[in-house]
Amino acid sequence: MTGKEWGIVVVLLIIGLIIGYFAAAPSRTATITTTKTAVSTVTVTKTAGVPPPVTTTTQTTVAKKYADTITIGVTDKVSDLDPANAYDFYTWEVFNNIGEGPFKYKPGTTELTNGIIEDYKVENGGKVYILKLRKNLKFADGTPCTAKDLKWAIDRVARIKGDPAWFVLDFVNKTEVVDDYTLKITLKHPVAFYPAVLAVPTYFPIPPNKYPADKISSDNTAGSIGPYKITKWVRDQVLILETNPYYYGEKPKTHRIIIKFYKDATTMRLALESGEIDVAWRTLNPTDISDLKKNPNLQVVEGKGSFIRYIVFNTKIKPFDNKKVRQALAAALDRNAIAQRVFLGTVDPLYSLVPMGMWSHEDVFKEKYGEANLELAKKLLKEAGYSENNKLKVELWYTPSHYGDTEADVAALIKEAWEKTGMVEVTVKSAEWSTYLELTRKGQLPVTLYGWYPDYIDPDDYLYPFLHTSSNRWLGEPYSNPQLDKLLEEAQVALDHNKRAQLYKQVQQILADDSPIVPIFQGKLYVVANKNVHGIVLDPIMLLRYFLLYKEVGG
Amino acid sequence: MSLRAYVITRIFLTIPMILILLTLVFLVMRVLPGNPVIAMVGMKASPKYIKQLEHQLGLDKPLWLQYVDYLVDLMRGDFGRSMIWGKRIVIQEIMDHFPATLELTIGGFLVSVLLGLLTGMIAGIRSGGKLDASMRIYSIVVYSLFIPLLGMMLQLVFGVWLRALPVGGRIDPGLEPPTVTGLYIVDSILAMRLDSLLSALAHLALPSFTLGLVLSGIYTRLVRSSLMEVLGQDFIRACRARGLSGRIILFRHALKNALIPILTMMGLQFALLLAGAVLTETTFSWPGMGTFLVERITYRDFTTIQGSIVFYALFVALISLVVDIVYAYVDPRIRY
Amino acid sequence: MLLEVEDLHVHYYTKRGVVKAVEGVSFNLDRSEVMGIVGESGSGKSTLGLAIMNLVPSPGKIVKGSVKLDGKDLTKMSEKELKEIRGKEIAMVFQDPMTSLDPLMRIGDHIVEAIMAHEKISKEEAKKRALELLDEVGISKDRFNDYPHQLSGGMRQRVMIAMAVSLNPKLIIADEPTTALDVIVQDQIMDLFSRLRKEFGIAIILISHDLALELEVADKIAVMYASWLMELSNASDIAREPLHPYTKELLKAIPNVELEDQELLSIPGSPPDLHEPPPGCRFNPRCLNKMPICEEKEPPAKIVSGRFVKCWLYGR
Amino acid sequence: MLLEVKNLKKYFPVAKTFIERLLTREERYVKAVDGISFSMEEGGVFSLVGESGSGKTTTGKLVLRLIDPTAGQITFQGRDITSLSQKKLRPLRKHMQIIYQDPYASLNPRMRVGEAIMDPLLIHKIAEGEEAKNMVLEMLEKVGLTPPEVFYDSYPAYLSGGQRQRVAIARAMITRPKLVVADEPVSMIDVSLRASILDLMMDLRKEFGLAYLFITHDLAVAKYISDKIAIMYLGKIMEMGKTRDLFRDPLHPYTKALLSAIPVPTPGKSRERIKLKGEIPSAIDIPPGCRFHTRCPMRFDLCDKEEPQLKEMKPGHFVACHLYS
Amino acid sequence: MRTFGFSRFSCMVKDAGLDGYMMVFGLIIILITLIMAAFAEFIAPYNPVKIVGMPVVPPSPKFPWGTDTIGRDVFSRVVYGSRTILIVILMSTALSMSIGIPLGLISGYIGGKLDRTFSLIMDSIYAFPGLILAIAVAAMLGPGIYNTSISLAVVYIPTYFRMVRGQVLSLREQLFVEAARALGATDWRILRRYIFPSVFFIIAVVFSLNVADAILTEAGLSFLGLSVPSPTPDWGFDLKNGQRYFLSGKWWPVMFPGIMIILLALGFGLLGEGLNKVLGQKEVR
Repeated sequence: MTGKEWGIVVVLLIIGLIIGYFAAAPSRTATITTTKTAVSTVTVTKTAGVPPPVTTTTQTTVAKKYADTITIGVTDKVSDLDPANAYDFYTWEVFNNIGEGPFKYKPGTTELTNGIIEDYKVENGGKVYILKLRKNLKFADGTPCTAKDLKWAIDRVARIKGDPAWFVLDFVNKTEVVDDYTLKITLKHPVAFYPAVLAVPTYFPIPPNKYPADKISSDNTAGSIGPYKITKWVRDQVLILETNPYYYGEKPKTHRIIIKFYKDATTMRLALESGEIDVAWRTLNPTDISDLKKNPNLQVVEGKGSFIRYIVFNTKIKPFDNKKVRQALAAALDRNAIAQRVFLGTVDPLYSLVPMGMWSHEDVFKEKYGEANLELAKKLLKEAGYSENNKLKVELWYTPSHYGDTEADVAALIKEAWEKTGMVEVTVKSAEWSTYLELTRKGQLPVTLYGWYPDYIDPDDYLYPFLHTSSNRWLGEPYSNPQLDKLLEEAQVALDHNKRAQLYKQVQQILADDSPIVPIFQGKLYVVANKNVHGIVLDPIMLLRYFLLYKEVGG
Repeated sequence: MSLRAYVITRIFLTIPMILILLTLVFLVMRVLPGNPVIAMVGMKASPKYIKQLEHQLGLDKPLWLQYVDYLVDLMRGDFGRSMIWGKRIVIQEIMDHFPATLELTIGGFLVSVLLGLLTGMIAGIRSGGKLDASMRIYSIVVYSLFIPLLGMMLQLVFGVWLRALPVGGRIDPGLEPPTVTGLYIVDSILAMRLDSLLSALAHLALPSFTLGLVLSGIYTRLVRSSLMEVLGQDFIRACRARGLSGRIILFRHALKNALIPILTMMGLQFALLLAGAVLTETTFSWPGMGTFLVERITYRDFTTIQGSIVFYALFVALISLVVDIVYAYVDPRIRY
Repeated sequence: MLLEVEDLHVHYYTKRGVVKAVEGVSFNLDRSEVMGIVGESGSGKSTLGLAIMNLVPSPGKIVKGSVKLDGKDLTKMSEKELKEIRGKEIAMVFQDPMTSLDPLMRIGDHIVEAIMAHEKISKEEAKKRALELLDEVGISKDRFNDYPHQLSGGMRQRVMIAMAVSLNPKLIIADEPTTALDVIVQDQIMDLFSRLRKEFGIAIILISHDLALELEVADKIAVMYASWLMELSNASDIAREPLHPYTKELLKAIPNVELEDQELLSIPGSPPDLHEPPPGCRFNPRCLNKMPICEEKEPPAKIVSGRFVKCWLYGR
Repeated sequence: MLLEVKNLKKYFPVAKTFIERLLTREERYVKAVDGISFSMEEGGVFSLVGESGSGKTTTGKLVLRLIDPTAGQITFQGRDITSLSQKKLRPLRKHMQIIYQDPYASLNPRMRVGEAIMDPLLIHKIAEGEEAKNMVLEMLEKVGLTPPEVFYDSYPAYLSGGQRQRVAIARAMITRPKLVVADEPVSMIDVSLRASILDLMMDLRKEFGLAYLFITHDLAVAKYISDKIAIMYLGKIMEMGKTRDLFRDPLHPYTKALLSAIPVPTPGKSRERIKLKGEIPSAIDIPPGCRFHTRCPMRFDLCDKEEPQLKEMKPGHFVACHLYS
Repeated sequence: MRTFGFSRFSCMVKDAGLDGYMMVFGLIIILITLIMAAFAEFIAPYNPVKIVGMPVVPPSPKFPWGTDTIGRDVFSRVVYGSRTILIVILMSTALSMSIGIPLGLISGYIGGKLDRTFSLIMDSIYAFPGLILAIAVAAMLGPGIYNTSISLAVVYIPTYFRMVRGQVLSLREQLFVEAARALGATDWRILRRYIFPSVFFIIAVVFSLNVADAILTEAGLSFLGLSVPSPTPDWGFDLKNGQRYFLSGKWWPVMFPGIMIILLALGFGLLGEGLNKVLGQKEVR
């Protein structure tokens, strides 16, 4: 190459750099255009149900300036915008903001309250529910919603037989419209927790003119009856919600909620730090949370989650048919190590299948075995016939991606804890989620790690599926205890709350003694947000209510 | 034989290739262990429900019958519906993710070709010299760079330390241009949206550089050896003897001849790009086919995986078809 | 004098050491004269041809001597000045017509490009000239748009020649122009050369391993062996009375169809490795007239009755 | 008779593309050898002379059954070998050998010279071990590769072209064949060494009493060594006769043209020159009638209509030309 | 032999110039890794699967390369990790060679319909993005050393097949092969004595270039969590595991395994590149 050609190359490189610079730099200005939002004036009249804003100075009617938009980042995704097929946590959260069912939870509690109904009656020993709808219900497009529409929505779920159809099919015998505002639901058998079922999005009314009657409509943005309606939806990219003018209830302070879908937590964290988003929600890495706690511009809001993790022993496979072996392993388990080392304290050790914060919860495992109780474990192992020379061989299975990047470390720590007894030798194995599930179901995996997200908020959902003989076949039909079966069935139909609590306490005692399933930890919920964002309410329902969020602007 | 006849022949020849890939995919998916239905309904379903679903999906039929069904469906252009979550139409899922991958691979392709051409030309012209040696080492070193590590380091430097470039995603949420092609850069230009364009370019910068840098080594090597071979040929000497200037010889004669064999390699290069894109996408949270496929593989979402792989196969076949046709068009010696 | 080559030395710097490919070669060439350079493979004849154009490929280098064309020394010219000479004043035809044309360029464009590289004329004019030239070398005009691979070997060589004469050069260097061709085509090409020489008055340097061919077409012949110019004189003199032992034996080694019951003789041994040439005369290991001094000292260049020879036989 | 060839033909089908195979049933062929007949006596040298593309190399390979003929008959030592299976041919191969043009490509670069020459002995189970090695060393000495021990262990890469060709000759000769096909054995050898290779081949012929089928494009070389010469053009023999007859009295215009095109190392001597136009046509589209008529200076109306047959003009001197009918 | 062998080797290296030095450098890296793998017990200061300190402790005298996400010694894990990757690579390469090479030899030598069928199948697989194929097979087979080896082998069978077949095809057309046939050699003899020795040298080159590629693919698979199960030390997986700390500036759990992946791939790449020249040179000289 001659000097002249070198010159050309250099010039081209410089041009490239300049273009690169401009390509890079304006992304930040672009960000600013989205976050520097218009300001709208909202008149605050009432603050019921919402923690009073810190900066409120007077209770009188004062024009306050709230930011028009709040941007939330999530790493979850919305799978299906059709309530007849939506069956995952995050999609349900969105539905809880754009829709409402007959019942809803009071923010901050696990207490149910009326949603789109004014009132309801239970008849026929818990078999018939008569729902009285509110009179002024309107869908997001302004069309009125009546009992007919609710019936249509519920029947549609049964017709389509999507993933969450069992919420209807397992319980409902028939639905009848009594009048425009009255719906009568007849159940197959009485269920004590049916109001909790009536709170799931599967029971949300949807506009019949927008949804096909017997087909899934996955990208439907017609929405339901809720404080917000969908104005923009780009799958896995962005979801924009704006206030629903036809919502019967209180109008949210924030006009627009933008939800940005991130592929990974780190990106979301950086977006939060750079101000691209106001709120980082599900799910930041433990590392990131502990880092972000140090950031003075951010607030970390912590709440108890209802997500639990546990070890399952297949009691049909030797030597785990031996209760002593299970007890020994339960005793040796070091929950704190896992919570601290892997999750940096972003989860809590759990000592029962019923999560902390839910009624009837008891720390049964802690009472019985303590924590990392090697002495007890050794004693139990010796009783079961094992020693340093004749080690108990354990094959521990985990699944690498379903529960996140941390799973391998969880398995490693369990191995570590058990091997500390000196009498156990753990082989760790893993399988992809589908294989993992199938092998478990076939009863081929002796020790497995699983997690549970509740479908409805009731102790029943944390006990019956695991312990009742008819219901725990997904664990390879491993464990069956007629006494437990009886207690669980009784608790399901008992209408008296105290009676039920009593029964569930008994169940937990038996669980701890038999130890077919050993709880490890309970998730905590974290919202990390800019300091100026208010109204973040976290409760075991695990839903973030967007309609409570607001951000004050100006002085 | 005319070019058109050649194109037709070439298209016919891609059919067995696609069939073989389809069969391979089918075998891998259906014969190896793992039950999609269980993965699909999760832990809460009853055995009866699983049986029912298996029947619904035709998984209880004999294997050969499933195979026939599978081929017939594909022939009809029916990729089926996803088995999990939204049960969305597979084609739609692919169309949601593929443009992202395409944008990334095109970006990576351009970077790798530009870098490779530059380094390869320097090495080829200065063959035997110090510059040549360093370019050769460049090509080997660069190819050995492990994409995730390189990507993470770039993220750390440009994303976290300098805060100059975004570390993940395709565009700032909210700036998406109206979908026409699905390629944000093209769409932003069509919509005349400068903010979208710049955001898309900024997001594309690190991933495409990572992918392109790693694969540029191959081009360095190809361009170098090809150029060296061409420069050693008699006709180049003849050109010099005719008193042509160095630039004309290099650009009009040598480079043109040197690039033709490289053109034939581009089809395979694209396969490498697609493979590299899987790791790049995972590292940069790029919402493309790679992350999508890896996610669905863990759920053994058969229909989607099959659909995606069939799509990959079709795409690879299409690329090699295009490359061959361009080759036949460019090189007068090839008249089939 | 058209061309004066004086004491030319070309060295190749390879990994295994320096190869002296051309050593101390001098000769002159007149206008429209045909000179043959004969030698076996590795004798340095092709390098000499390239060195005349100052076109020795790396790692080769002209280390000494001069090549003067009309008095201008080509070895001292810049690349830019050389560009003006090459093609315009001295043209070259290479051995293999298969590989000497750009496979991606139409043959007509080759000629057009060659013309336009040196003359400021429009493309149309250049094209007109190219068509005339094709006609001149015996290729029909409708092959203007053909690609090289569509032509036979002989036709390609004609294209090369057309390009060589396109700018009316003073000298054509033809490096084994017919080696890859059959005898009948060789004959045709040689006819073409002699016609062009007559028509345009071009001097030709014909490099070949075929002594018989050279004797038939060249006015004077230079015999090269292991980088040295061994003998240089008129073709007829060489045929009648070769001076150098190498030339003598070479003449005996080539079969002649004209002769009945010819006995062929071969030269014993094989050409030396130029990395380690033998001391003294390079030909001494194979020479039938070897004397003790031949193994010790390089023979001097002698002029014997007006003929150049490099051999101890002709005294100091 | 050592070798008799009757009406030998070799047509190579022209590769067709997929579409062509679909559209047309018509097969096209490269008619490399298109019906030639000749015979060779023991110990004789028979030369096939022609330009590139005349089919002379193909003929050589056909005779050795290295490729299968399309039609015709090959009789070797009185035995019809035309349709012998390769397996049955194998034992015969020690009697018929080949020397190639390119000494660089015809030797396995990864085999030592000794191994290469010994291989035929092992293949035909003639000798092994020490005995075989001694035979190889003896052969090396014979072909002038001395000292043989040094060459025995050397790789072809370290030899010059002439030396390699000697190795190839040694390998061909070690089984004492009766027939050796020599395919342009000296055309890639330096001029100064050609005569020595030719002389070596002639010496070995005398010693072993073998015959050469000598393939060359160089009439001068053919003249130097052969008893009998056939001139080939586009897969056919145009003229065939004793060397002396052919050179003294060439009959076919093509032979005459070839002869006159050969440069002669005698400057100034004017010869009768017959100039031909154009180049040899493609063997796919062979001109009708006499295949030479497109270039023939003596062409007349019969030539493009009827194909002339090879006729014996004088005893042992054949020509295929309408001028002589 | 002893000193002679070495001096000849160093001579060859010098002759090959840059390529020679590249080869030696590559060999050194590979040798170091091999030593690491062979003597892991002696080199590693800690048990690679035992928790020995606090999580993500930065490099210090106690933990020269720091600790990982749950407090295991990164250096020990990297040392033991060399074992995992080498075993997987070795097994997969052995598998793909033992299938690809014979098939390629047969297919190339016999030719005809068989060859066309094999080639079509192999070319189809070859044209498909390798990592994606490996991901699919690995995910279906499940994690584990054997399964990972199989999924890598599937990807690289076509490479060996194509290379051997191409080589055989070109060798089959070589004059010396025809010469062997003219000598009366049987097909088996030709394959064994004339074709295979030439193919063998190419295999050595392709082997090392291919192993370089396979290392990156294996690392890619384990990065995606599809290789061996935790807590077996594995570079790609450890890198992935540390990723969640990386952008917080805790680079050591990621960097060290990552650099080892790159170095090992580089080692084989350099070796292959060098071999190519050194062996090629021997052939022509």
